[in-house]
Amino acid sequence: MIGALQGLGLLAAAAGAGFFLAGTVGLIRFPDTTSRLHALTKADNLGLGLVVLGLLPFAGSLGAALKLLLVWGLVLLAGGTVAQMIAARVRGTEPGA
Amino acid sequence: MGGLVDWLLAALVLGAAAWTLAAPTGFAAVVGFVGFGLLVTLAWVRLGAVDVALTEAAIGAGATGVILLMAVVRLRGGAEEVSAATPGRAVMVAAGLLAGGVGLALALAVLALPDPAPGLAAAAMARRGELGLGNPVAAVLMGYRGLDTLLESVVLVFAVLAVWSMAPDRRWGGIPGPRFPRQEAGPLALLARLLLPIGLVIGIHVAWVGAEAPGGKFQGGTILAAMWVLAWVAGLVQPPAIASQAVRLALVAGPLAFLLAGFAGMALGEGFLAWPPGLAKPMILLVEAAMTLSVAAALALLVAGPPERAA
Amino acid sequence: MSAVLPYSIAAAALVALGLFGLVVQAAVLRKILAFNLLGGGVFLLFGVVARRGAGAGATADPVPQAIVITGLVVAFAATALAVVLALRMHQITGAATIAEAAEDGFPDK
Amino acid sequence: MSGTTPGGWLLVLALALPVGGMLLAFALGGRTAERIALGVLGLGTVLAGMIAAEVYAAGAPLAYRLGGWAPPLGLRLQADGLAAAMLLTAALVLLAVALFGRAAQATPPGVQEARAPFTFWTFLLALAASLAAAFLGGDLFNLFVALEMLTFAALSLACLDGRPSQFRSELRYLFFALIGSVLYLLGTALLYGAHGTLDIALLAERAGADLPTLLAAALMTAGLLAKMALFPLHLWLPPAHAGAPPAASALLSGLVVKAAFVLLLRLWIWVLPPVPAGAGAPLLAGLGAAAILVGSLIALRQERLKLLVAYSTVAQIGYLFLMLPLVLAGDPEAAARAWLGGILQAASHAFAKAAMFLSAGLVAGALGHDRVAELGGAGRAMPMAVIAFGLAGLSLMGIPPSGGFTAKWLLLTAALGTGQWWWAAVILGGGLLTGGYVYRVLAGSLTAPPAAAPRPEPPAQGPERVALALALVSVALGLVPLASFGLVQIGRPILGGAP
Amino acid sequence: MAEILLLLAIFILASAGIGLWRVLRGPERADRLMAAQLLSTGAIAVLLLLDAAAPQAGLLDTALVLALLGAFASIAFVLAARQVERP
Repeated sequence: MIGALQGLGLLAAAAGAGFFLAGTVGLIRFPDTTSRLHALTKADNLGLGLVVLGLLPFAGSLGAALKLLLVWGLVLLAGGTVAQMIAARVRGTEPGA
Repeated sequence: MGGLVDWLLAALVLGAAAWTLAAPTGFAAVVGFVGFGLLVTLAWVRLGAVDVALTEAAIGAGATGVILLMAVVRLRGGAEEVSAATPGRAVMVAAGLLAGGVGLALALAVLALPDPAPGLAAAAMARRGELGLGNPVAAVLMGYRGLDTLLESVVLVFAVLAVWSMAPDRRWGGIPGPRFPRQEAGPLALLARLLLPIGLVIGIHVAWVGAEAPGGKFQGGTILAAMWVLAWVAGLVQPPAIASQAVRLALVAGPLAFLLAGFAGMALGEGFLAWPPGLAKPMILLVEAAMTLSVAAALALLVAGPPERAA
Repeated sequence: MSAVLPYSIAAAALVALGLFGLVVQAAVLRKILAFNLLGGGVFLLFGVVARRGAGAGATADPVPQAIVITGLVVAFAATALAVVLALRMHQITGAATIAEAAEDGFPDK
Repeated sequence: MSGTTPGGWLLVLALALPVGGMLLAFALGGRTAERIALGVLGLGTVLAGMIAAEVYAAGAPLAYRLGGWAPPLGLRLQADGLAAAMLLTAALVLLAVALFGRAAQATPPGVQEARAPFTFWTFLLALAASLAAAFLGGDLFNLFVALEMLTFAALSLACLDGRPSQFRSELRYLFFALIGSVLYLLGTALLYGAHGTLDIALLAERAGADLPTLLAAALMTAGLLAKMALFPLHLWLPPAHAGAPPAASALLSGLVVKAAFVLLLRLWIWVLPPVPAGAGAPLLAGLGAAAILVGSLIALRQERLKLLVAYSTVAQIGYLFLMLPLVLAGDPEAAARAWLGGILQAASHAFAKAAMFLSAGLVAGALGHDRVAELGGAGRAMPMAVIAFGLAGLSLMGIPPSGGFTAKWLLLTAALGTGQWWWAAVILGGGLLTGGYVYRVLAGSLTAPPAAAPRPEPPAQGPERVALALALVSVALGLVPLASFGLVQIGRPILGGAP
Repeated sequence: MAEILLLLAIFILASAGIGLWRVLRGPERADRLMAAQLLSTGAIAVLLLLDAAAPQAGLLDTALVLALLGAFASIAFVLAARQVERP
């Protein structure tokens, strides 16, 4: 017996997984570091975001739901800032591997 | 379905390990190792060992990764030396045969382990109540095998002093590690300031829940250490001079509290490292708090390294 | 219980990979990494043992779990020390490997 | 059997005292560390003596059940004859080295705390704690933690001089030690998986000749051999031991390798069933024999005194392994002789080698170099140090009366008694080679100094006396009537009735 | 339902694994850092899905720790590298 909310949640989580795949395809297909970075940011922010949203109806308690959101927030925050950082380094004088 | 997860995960773990060995540069190898740590964390969850998963996430992937990443940017060059010292084909083949043989024997031995497996799960679960602890792993660490934990916390003090003792004589008593400029503006400075309080709360939370749920002093202490390192590299704090009395006390507080609690058990007639009934839980929590402090201090100082500057 | 087979194989293979790397890799940093892979294999083997011993309401035998936690902390301390030694050696001599140790270091006082 | 015995609290103190002392020394720092170390090591010697006396009087091992938890769930400390004898040996050598270090490792005046002295005194206590844990531990994983403590303590002591050239050999040392630890840990994982316990006494009851147990034993043995630097894994030892300051070298060569040896005995004599152990023992003894011959031959060719002494350690470690096939041969009388011989070898080598490193350090310090070919005049300038070196050399050679002689004689007669004459031949050959390198040093030091050489600075009397005292103990062990060594047999499993 | 969640976990793990291989190949350091980032996010998603499929104490905390330390490790590395690489 799956509630309507949980059904929607599953759909959202599946969409999130789709974003992960899209990110991966981007990583494989894109020719240069900067565009690969874009692909990755999508996967990070949207993929995980949709998974978190989708799982909210499954959270057993308010605390668990808050933890889910906190996880997303941390990944968003860190991912976004670090991506900027990397982009700056790529444009700048990064000596390579 | 569950089986598929496990096979996929095991394959990825091995893939990341192989990459770590074969990577073209030291940096690529370290990144491979961090990925390895993340995958192993998932493996621990699948093996039903969430306590270990937390530890692996904090120490294996987190702290070890950071130490190695910081090392790899400081270790440069040496390509010719490395290729000159790399053994020839004969040694490679011999090493491969030896390692492969050990691996094969190990796999066979694991398959030959008795079924049902002998173990202490039932005993450990049954008696944790005597310690007032819900988490059986905490009961093992603080109760049944308390001496291991006590000695391990002492090992951390050894390790810190060992790292310090690698410094040049004239730097003794000074400040560990390089100096990082204070980050006033920019996204990193903002992020560091934002992350710090969140991390502190999470670290204390993880240490605190350890009595009942997965977590504990080592995991929580590692997170706190990571937050200190973050503040350090963002230029918000300076490492303390190693001559500082406060640092020394923070490092020994945990093991010393554990030792004293052990003697308290002896004085109360229960025996060394025994927790007196009724007082077990509060005493354990007290010792755990001191241990969290010491673990955090030790790990942070291990990352910071030997003293490099005058105080 | 069926879950342990993939991890048993992975643990054994990790031990083999780590040993191989320790012998074959020349750079100190790579040796440190190989040591950590080897350690990872050993810990994973404890994980398999713990899982096999699950029961009485525990998803895995807590005793090997506690052993691994202790072991992880010790391995981290060892890694930190090895890294510091490697950095100091690099700083002073510029060396990145530990080849040829034998009789090179006994200057007159 | 695994409950707490009367006098068990002594074991707790023997471990907790150096642990607590180390923590306090670390926290308080500077000269206080030195004072704490001297006090704790003195007390530790008294405690070790009390434990030995208690074990001897009771005729049975002491045990302490930690936290009141019974094995297999809990841990226990235990002191049988082996542990008591090694604990006493370690306590005496540690105390002697501490007294020696008062001059060499004093905090310089005008400084609150200096790197080398502070590290030395703190790790002296750390080493005492690690050795106590390794000798008294009754659980294989607890012993792993002890091994790791030992690694950190030994490595830092070896690095004490902080000379740039040291880091490479210390890194090698660290890698060998770490690989050894990991292999040992791998074995404990298999043993736990197979038997559900890591308690040595319980494993002794449960372990059979099954694949996991045998592979575990093989891996753990390999790990311990790497830590003991048994031939052909010996290459890391000489540069690491010879590069340390004399006080540290004495501890590394005299004591640290013995801790791994005690673990090896626990594994082979206690845990492993007699049949597979008996089958594997000749292999180990063969490596030991190779170590004796190769180590001695290389020592003969060394040009540096400290390296010569370090290679002598490689050789003397080999003797320890000769006891295994003799103890496991199935002849109870020969087993008892070989057991005593092996432990006596471990103890007398600890005293003799510590004496040798200390006196070699004094000689090198006074002459300003340690080239074996240019030792002329050393005998005149510091007779006590040279006599100490010579007496220790007698013990290592196995010349009567000395502890080394008794040890080697016991091993020799056990070898002949069990029909394994080839080990006897190795013992004799090793003695001759040892004589060769000790003679080189003594003959060199007793010649007149070259006319142009600067007059060597005579060292302070105190350190010289310490070296001499250690050498005398090593010799005096040979004067003690054999019957009074009954202590070391207490708690040894009797393997005579092997199926 | 638990099966669907597990399936999603496998899906994400597999795609992160494939992506990992691509980025680890480089050629830039930035590519490799992205690899770690990608795997970290994937691992977090897998942990969340596993917890939803079969709730287990501590799983969410583990995900939280990964998210926190992932952020920490990236920043710490960039800052440390900046410091060391300055001439």
